[in-house]
This record gives sequence, C-alpha cells and structure tokens, in this order.
Amino acid sequence: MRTWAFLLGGLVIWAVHFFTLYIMASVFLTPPLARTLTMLITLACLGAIAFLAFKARRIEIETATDSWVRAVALLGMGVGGVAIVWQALPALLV
Amino acid sequence: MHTVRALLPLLLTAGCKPPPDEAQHMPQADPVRGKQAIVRAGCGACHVVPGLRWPQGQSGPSLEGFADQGLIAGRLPNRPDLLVAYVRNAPATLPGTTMPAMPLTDGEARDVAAYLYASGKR
Amino acid sequence: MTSGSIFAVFDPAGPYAGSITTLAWVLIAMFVAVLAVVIAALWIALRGSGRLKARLGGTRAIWIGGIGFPVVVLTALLVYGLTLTRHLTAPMPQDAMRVRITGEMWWWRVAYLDPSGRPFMLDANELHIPAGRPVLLELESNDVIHSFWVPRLSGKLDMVPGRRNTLPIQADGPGVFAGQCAEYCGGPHALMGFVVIAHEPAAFDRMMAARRAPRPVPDERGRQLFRSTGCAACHRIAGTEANGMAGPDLTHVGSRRSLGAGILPNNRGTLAGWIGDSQAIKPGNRMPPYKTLSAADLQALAAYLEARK
Amino acid sequence: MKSETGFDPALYARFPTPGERPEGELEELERIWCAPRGWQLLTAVNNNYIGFFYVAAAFLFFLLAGILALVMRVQLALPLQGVLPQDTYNQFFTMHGTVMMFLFAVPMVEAIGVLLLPQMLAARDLPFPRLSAYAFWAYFVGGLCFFTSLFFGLAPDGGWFMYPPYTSITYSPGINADFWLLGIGFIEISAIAGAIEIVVGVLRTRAPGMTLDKMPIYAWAMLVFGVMIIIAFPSVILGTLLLELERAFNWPFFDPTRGGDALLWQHLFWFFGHPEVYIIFLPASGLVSMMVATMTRTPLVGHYLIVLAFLATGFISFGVWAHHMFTTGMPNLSIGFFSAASMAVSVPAGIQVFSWIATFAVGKPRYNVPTLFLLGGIVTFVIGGLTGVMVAMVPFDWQAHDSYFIVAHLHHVLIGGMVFPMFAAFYYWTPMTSSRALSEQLGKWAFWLMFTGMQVTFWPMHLVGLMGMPRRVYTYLPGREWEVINMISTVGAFTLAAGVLAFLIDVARNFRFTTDSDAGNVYGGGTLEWLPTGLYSTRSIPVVKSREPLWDDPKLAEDVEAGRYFLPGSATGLRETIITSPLRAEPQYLQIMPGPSAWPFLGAVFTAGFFILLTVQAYIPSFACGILAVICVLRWLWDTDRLVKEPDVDVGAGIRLPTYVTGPDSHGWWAMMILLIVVGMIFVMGVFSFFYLYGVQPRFWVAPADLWSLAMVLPAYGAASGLAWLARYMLAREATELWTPGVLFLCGAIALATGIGADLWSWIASGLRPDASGQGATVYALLGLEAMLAAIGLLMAGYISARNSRGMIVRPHNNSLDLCVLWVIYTAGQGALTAVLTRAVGG
Repeated sequence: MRTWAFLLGGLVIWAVHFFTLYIMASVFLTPPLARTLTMLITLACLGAIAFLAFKARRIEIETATDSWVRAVALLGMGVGGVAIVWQALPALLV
Repeated sequence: MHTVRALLPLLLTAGCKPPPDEAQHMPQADPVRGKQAIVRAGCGACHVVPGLRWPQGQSGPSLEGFADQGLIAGRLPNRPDLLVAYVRNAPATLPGTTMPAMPLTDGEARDVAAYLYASGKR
Repeated sequence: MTSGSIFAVFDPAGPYAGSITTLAWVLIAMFVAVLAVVIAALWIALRGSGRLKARLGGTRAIWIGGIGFPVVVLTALLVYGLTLTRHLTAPMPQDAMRVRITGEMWWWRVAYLDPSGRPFMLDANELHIPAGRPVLLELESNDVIHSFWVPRLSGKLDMVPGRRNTLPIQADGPGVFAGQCAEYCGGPHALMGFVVIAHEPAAFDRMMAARRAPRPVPDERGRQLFRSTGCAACHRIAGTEANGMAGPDLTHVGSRRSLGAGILPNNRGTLAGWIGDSQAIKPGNRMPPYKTLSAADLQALAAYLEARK
Repeated sequence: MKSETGFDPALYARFPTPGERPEGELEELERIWCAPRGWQLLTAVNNNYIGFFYVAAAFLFFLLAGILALVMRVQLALPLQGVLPQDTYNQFFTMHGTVMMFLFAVPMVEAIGVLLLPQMLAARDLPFPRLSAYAFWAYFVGGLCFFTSLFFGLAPDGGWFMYPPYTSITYSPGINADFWLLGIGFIEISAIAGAIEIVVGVLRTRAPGMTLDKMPIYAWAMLVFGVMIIIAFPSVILGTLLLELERAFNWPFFDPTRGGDALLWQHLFWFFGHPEVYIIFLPASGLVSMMVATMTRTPLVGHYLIVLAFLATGFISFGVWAHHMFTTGMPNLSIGFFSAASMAVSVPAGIQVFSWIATFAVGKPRYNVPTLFLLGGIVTFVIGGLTGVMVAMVPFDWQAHDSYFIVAHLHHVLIGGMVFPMFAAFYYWTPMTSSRALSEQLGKWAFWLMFTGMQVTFWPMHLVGLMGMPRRVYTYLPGREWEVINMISTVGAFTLAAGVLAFLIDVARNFRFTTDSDAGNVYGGGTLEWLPTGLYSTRSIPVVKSREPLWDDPKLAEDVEAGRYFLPGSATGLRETIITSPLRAEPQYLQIMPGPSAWPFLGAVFTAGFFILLTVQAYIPSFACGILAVICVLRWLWDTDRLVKEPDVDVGAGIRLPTYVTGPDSHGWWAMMILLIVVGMIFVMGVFSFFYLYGVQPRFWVAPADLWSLAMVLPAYGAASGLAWLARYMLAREATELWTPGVLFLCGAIALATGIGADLWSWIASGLRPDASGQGATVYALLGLEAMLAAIGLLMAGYISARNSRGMIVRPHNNSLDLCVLWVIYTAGQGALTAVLTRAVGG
C-alpha cells in the first residue's frame, strides 16, 4: 500500500483538489468567497504534495524497483503540482 | 461549379438529339442564368425541375421534358412568348391558374423559359 | 436565402466574434509552430546527423519537448483563454436591446422584449438588430436541445429546455448573417437555418416603428381563408383573430427573406408551394400538406401572407 | 533483499534448472491444454482462441461502421443529395459513432489485450478464462443483433451521445432509442468483465520476478486502461438505466418540467465519454511504445516517464468531461476548471510523443510496414492533439463545437491514436498467431492509401467547420462553397477505404491462424510473447530479470522451451498458472483454472437474448432468457472453487506453492473487490444525480420519508453485515453444528432484504411517487439499485446453501463464502448510506 500511495499520491491529491473545487464552484457561486476558498484549498493540496514528496525522497533504496518507484512518484507529484496550479487559475482569472 | 453542373445535361444530350425546335428557340436568353433564377425564385417549391436536386415540390406538375409538352398548364399552347409571360405572371396570362406571379424580370423569365426548353429535351 | 461571407469564423462582423477570430489565429499559429517542431524532431530522429540524433535521444529531450515546452505554452494559452472568457461574458449594459429566441423543432421563435422583459413583437426565423449596438439574446427551448450559432457574430450557445442562457451579439455594420442550429435535434436538423439582419440604427428604428404602427385592415377574403383552412390553429397574425402559437408567428411573414427556417426564398410562389406541400421541401417538419386547397384559395392565401410585411 | 510476501528472491538463482525433464511431461501439458475441435470450439475458453475471435469480431464491426461512413460521405459529397433519406442518415451517423466506439474501439483494445497479455506476462492464461469467453460471446451475439436493427429501420437515431430530451419517449417514441440503451447497456457489462480480467491479470499473473519496473509498458497501459473502465463505465451504465427508466416508466430524471434536468445526462455521459477516448488511446499507446522499441532495436527511452504519463492520463482524464459542455451555458468558473484540466491532460500526451521520438533518435529505425504505421500514427495523433488544445480554449470552442472542426479533430485523435497503431500491431504481432507473416509490399500500399486518404478526408473538414458547417447534418444547401470541400473529403474517404481493402487482401492471402507453429519472432522483439508457445503459452514460466528478457538473455527461449523454469509441466494434472504478488511478482500460489465449458457461451447467448428481446418488448421470452442466463452462470461457477488433493505442490526447482488460498491474497477476492468498486461507482454516480437535481431544481423537492423509519432500516442492515461476517467466522471454528454457515448467511441475506424492504415501505408511506419529480425518480432509482443488490444477495444465499449441502463449503476458509460475504457486507453498507443520504435534503 505504501508503494501505491507514493506512486499515485501526487495524482490522487490532484483529483481531490479538482473535485473539491468543482463541488465548491457548484455550491458557492459568489466569486470573492469562491476565490478565497480556492486559494486555501490549493495551498493545502500543494502542502500535502510537498509533504509526500519529502517522504518519498527518503524511500530506502535497496533494489532497482525502489529507485524506480521513487522516480515515478516524484515525477507524479510534480505533474500533480503543476496541474493543481492550473486548476486554481480559473478561480483567480474568471 | 454551378456552371459545370448546369451544363452537364446539355453536354450529355447535345450530340444525339435533333436540333432545337425553331419554335422554341430563345434568342439572347441564357439557360445557365435561367437555372440561377429558378433557384433564386424557388420554383422547386412546387415543381420538380430537371437538374435541380432540391427542393422537388409536388404541388405543381413536374417540368421534366417540358419542351415536348403540347400545352402549358394544360390550356395554353407551348410557345416561348406565352411561356415567358406565364412564368412571370401566370394569373394574368391564364386566369384561374394555381400558379402565382413570380418575382422575375422579363429577362429572367426569358432565361427561365430557355432553361426549361433546353433541359427538357431528352 | 443564406448570405454573407463564406469564411464565417475567419470573417467576423462584430466584436464578440472578432476577439474569438484573433484567438483562432493565435491558436492556428501555435498549431503550425508545434506541428513543425514535432515533425522536425521526428525528421532528425529518423534522418538527422549523428550529433543531432544524440542530442535528441535521451530523457532530456522528453523533459524539454514533452514537459517543459508544453507547460510554458499551455500556461500562456490558459491565461489568455480564461481572460477572454471573462471578457466575453461580462455583464451587458442594462438598457441593451433584448430578444428572446426559443428553439423549436425545427424553427426559431423570436420575441422582441421591452425593458421590463415582456415580449412586444413576435416573429420567427429572422432577427433584425441595429448595427453598432450590443444585443442580448435570451436563448430557450420548448422541446429538445438546440444551439444558436451565427458564426460571424459570436460563438454558439445551446438552448436547453428548462434553462435560459444569454448570449451577447453585435454587428459593426449593416449586413445579413446566416446561422444554423448546431445541436443535433433530430429530423430535419440540417434544414434549421436562421438569419440575422443588421440595419443602420436609424433604419432599424424606422422599421420597428413601422411594424408597431397600427396595421391597415387586412384583406377580408385572405383572413377568412386563413381561419377556415385551419391555419389560424397554429399560426398567429397580430391584429386578426388568428392566434395559434404552435407554429411560427406570421404577422411579418411577408417581410422575411426566407421560408421554412432559412432554406427557401420567400415570395408568393414559394409561399403557395410551402402551403401546398411543405413536406416535399423540408421532410419531417411539423406542418401538414394542404394539397386539397383550390387554386383560387391557394392564390389568395399566398397573396394574403405575402402582404403581411 | 526486500520481499513483499516472505518469498526469498534468492530462490530465483536455482533457475534455469539443470538436467533433462521427465519423459511425457510436455505431452501431458499439451493434453491438458488441448482445444476442443469442430463445433466444440464454441466452448473454448483459452485466450489464444477467445482473443483471436475477439479481435476478428471487433474488426468486423470496424468494417461495418466504415461502410456506413462511406455511404454518408456519398450523401454529403454534394449538397442536397438523395442517397440517404433524412431518417436513414440520422440512423447511419448514430450507428457509425456507436459501433465505432462501443463495438469496435473498446472491444478491439480489450481483445488485443486478451490475446497478448498472458503471452507477454508468461501466464498460462488470463485468471478468469470463462469470464473472458462470456464477455466475448455476449458482446459478439449482442453486437450483431444490435447492428441488425439498421436493416429494419429500427436503429437508434439520437446520435451516439443520445441527449435527452430528444431521446425521451416524447420525441423518440419508437423502440430505436431502446435498442441503443439496452444494446449498449450490456456491451458495457461485457467491457467491465474484460477489464476486471485484465486488471487482475496484470497485477497477479505476471511471471515471477517481473517487478513493477520490469513490467512491459503495454501491461502498464492495460492496467491503467482496466482501472479507467472500472471507474468510467459505471457512469454510463447508470445513465442508460435512468434514461430507460424514464422512457419505460415515466420517471422524470431529465424532464425539466418535473424537476429533472437535461444536462444531468450530459454529465453522466461525458464522465464516461471523455475518459473513453483515453481508454481507447492508452492501450494503443502501449502497443506503440512496445513496437517503437523493437523497430529501433533499443529499449524505450524514458520508460518511467511513459508509465507516469499513463498514470497521469488515467487521473486527469476524469477532470475533463465537461469540455464537451462548454456551450451549454455552465457558469464561467466551472468552465474554467474543465478548460484547465483539458490543458493539463495534454502534457502526458507530449511526454509519450517525445519519448517515442527520442527512442527513434537513439536506435536505428527499420522502415517496414509497422514503422510506417507508427510514424503515420504519431503525426496524425499530434495533429489531433493540437486541435484538441485549440478546442480546450473555451471561446474558440464556442465557435468550433459541434461543427465539422470537431469531426476532423476527433478522427485525427482516434485514427492517429488508435487505428494506425492497431494496424501496426496487426502487422507486428501477426507472426505470433499466424504461420505466415503479412506482406511488406501489400502493407506499404495499405499504409500509404490509408494515410493519404485519412489526411485528404479530414484536413478539409477543419476548414468547412470554421466556415460554419455543423455536424450531424444529413445534407446542406448549395451556395456556401462547402461543396468542393465536401467532395474532397469524400474522395479521401474512399482512398482510406481502399487502404483497408489492401489490408484485407493481405490478410486473405497470408494470414493462417495457428496456436503452435507460428512464424515466430520476425521483428526481433525482446518481450516474453516472443517465446515459443503452445496453447499452454510457454512451456515453463521464466524468471524475469529485465524489461527485455529476450534481448538480455539469448538462451532464455531455449531454457524456457526445455522446461528449465517454473512450472515445466502440470503439477496437479489440471490447467493452472502461478499467481504472483502485485508489486514484486513473487510467486504466491498455484491457481487451478477451469477448462472448456459450454456454460459461458450459453450464458452469454441468453444474456444477449434477454436484452434484445426486452427491447422488442417480448417480455415473456425475455425473462425466460434472463432466468436461463442466471442458471448458466451459476452452473459455470459450480465447477469452480474446488480443492485438489495436494495442499501444496512443487512448481519447479523444489519450490513449493499452495494450491488453495483464501482471503485478501486470492485472485477471486481481488476480482470481487473490483466488482464492488464498479457497483460503488454506479452508486456514487446515483448519489451525484440525486444531489445534482436537488441543486438545479430544489423547488420540486418535498419532505423526505421520516427519520424514525431509519430505526428499522439501519439495524436490519447492521444485522445483515453482522450475520454475514459471523458466517465466515463460524466456518473457521470447529464446532458449528446448529448454525451452519449456510444458514447464517441466509439469515444475513434475509436481513438485507428486510432493510431495503423497510426503507422502500417508508418512502411509499411518505407519499412520494417515482414519477412525481426528480426527487422521486432518483430516490426510487437508488432504492431500486439497492434492491437489486439485495436480490443478488438472496441468490447467493441459495447458491451457498446448495454448495454447503454438498459439502463444498470447506473449512476453515472458503472462497465462495468469502466473496458472498463481501457482497452482503458491501450491500448493507450501501443500503445504510442510501437510507441516510436520501433523507438528507428536501422539504
């Protein structure tokens, strides 16, 4: 499970962020409130990714599989992070 | 494109048919312009017009093979001068007809008649 | 029938379509540039010199070409797109002219609204607007989903039953702009056209005033016929007892440029043909054929309708 | 060394084993795996046969849908043509889209997976061979019946997206729309069955030593593919159910005059519909990645980047569904989110494309037919991807949406992303399953005709779309200069068709199906599917030490063929394969596999019969078919889950593995968990529909059933899960004479039925009717779903009792009971959630 949590962590957080924003946008339609909430949620998710990345960097490397898992996990967190930032842009620009 | 398609039936029939009937000869009229006028005026709303895929209205008689018809609307002799008058203002030419007057100039009416004669020869 | 520039999206006639055209050109430039980069990279990979191939063959190339480059380009595009979206949906001035257009299978109901939002003039399949002024369209549907699209004036917007969408349009100068239903709505969806006619503001005001002026008493025989034939059950002609709302409003049918929702020229002859057998012209439409009308009656009806300017 | 299961990886060093294998071992293996002959072939379940049938059937549907497209292109070549009347054209375009998506694309990628995966993972077969047979036959029989509706003028005509209200009973009164809903409904079920098979196959039947990082990239693609189907398809299953309920019983899910909403369908449909595109593309991308590596004779550059790209696509593609709805008037903020996600999803595509380019740059590409198709596919896909970025820009989409621009875009994506790779794969893998390779010469004709035809057909469509031509029009008026462009497209379409014809000629001339005397590794691939194989796949199952074992160990093929690795013969005298752990592929136990059986085939035929007869409203024959289908499925299950004499056996080199494993390690448990995720997703989408309709039209909502009724409902569900758990617990104990697990389980199932019964009763008592409003419709739909699960629970109770009475529920743990217990506990949980959530809003 730990391995899967690392491999998919960044993307799972992206998904959580996305659906939270989607539900939020559907419930509160007033831009200022939505904007503030978006900022908060986004920061929280980015923080979670950073925490996960910190943990992932410290995976014990014994086999080739371990280093492979670490590389994919870190990259996944990077992609997740970029996607989260993009996901937040609409709330700030629209 | 339009020109080519409109002329196609002419090209196909030109070689193998007798020369145009003198009685239906239409000087200074252009069947190609006639077709455009037919599309613009919407004759197809009531008639099946040869060379016109759509619309193919059923309210009026089909105009296929018009040159070979003896009468216009079953009552007038099929002569160019009468046809020109009829397509422009049918009620005036033949009181009691179903066909209404159409928004065509005299020149356009001549073109339309020319088209009907040209494309009717099969 | 339909008219206007054939280049539609590339030949905008107003600000709402214009800014999208600019965006379209930017996107096309992006398309060409990126495609060129990819093809060049592919070419180098297949046929390039050893040195070039070596630079391309490694994860660094993927990082730059597959991640870095797209992220930069896409971020820029996203910001542009979102800003433009906000700009295009900005609220309209309160006093803007409003028209409600309702999608029907397979034609368009048009209602000009007064400032309080009540319809004061009904029409169908054609919209007259003043040039140079923004007009707000309220889009609704009475049956299935349709989509309102006049490419030279704006992007499209759906007409969803139970909802009301608003679409701003504006034409910079007088002209005639063709549109068509863009959401598949069954049957003759392909033949569901629309025309927007922009007038000089002064001419527009004159036209609207003339339409609202008291109407001369319509010709009695045509009016009788319109009722006895059953037309009045579905069609309305203001100022007469004909008050049917199922079909298009015919108060101004004589001034329309087209018949059958933008598909057929409009004149006394085509009116007669349409009444006689509209199914041959637009198969599947909701109007039944009237093949049994006598010649004289058909003539009189067509003449009567042609006079409804 | 790290271990996942306690297996010592040092044991791998014992292979390859020295010495000769005993006489007759191979012959026995052949006897055990031999295929039925003649008509009996219908009972075959082996993936070599089912996979091949599956590919052939999917290709047949590709041809049929392609012919529809050609006729449509003739109709559109000139304005106002009369080739196809309006109604027929509308049926044609609906069927073209539906057949291409549901009967060709998804089944084709799944079929290639069924054929290739076991080979590539060196498993003897997929873990549930009878399930794949069932999935295939249900799809094939049902698909053919569905297509036939076209010949009776009964084909659906609402577009492949079936938007209500046009497809509601008011505007589509015929049974055409029902054909779509029911026909597609069970093809989705067949797709899900295949996906469960593939996910469990990839995670649990890999060759020992094939850790996640050594897994072939194609297996990664199929893993993500399977998971995506499991998440995405339930949404459309629910959608079709709701629409059918609205059509049949007047429950107003999509009717705005009674608190429904037409856009709900669009959300449900596209939540499936957009991931669907990636569901089609990812497996093809996996194939491309495999072939690029072979054709350039070099390992894939950036393997881990591609894996990440697959995973990222799998996630982000679930955040883009509403980009099909930019023109519906959604709020700007929501639109913005979907625009951003649509941008994000193109990054993984970029990674894949540049990874392939980098691999070409490292290696020495060979210019044979597969390479040509690969290159053509990449270029075409990039074009489609870039126009995809264009339409992800909201204002541009307002112009492009539902115009021919989109037609051009989606065909570039799908043909470049899936069809060209598929043809490359046909050429590349034919030598694995045919005794002759396909012809290079004819193949080049096929490619150039298809590639040229493709570009000539679809490039002009971008233009005509921006010139204002909408999609889904059966004709257009002259005078807008669309004529010339459409004529060019038509010419292109026929060129494309000529390419396909060239391929067919090639197949007719050269393809000769075989399972054991294939043409072999013509292109020099490095992965395990190129080991010498028979119906049992490889003679022995190798230990995998790298990503391209055949390149790194030239002796591997010989050792495998000589039986020097795992499982050189049959250890139990039955069909079997090794189940390994999901991360590091350490051998865990020996799975006994079922052999040929007529029951999956018959079950599939009756399932198809049930749906088709239901559509034509022949209710009695239909329900008879339904009952027969259930009986067939139960009969096939009856043979499974048996103990063999030996509790553990030698699988080679003295390594002993158990033959019967229960609990979370068993492959059956995994499959049941995945099935429960599918059911759970249907439930989640149902709850979404419930809250969505409340959000859109709250004024239609009345007070829910009173909370007191929960006092009866919740304890009943609690009792159900408790009793089910107790049944499992008591089975493990020695002294359980009075309360046999069978009886306990039955009581659990009855408690379940009591729970749903009480809930239903309290809602009926509240006066809310399902046809009254969106609230009534969604509440009763959720209750109906729960009732269906409870009914299956009762059926399970009967099955468990029957097995119990025959002494087949063995101590201390038994898989059949375990799985049924899981089902009941899940159902009770869902029931409790249903009861609470439906009372949460309203009034």
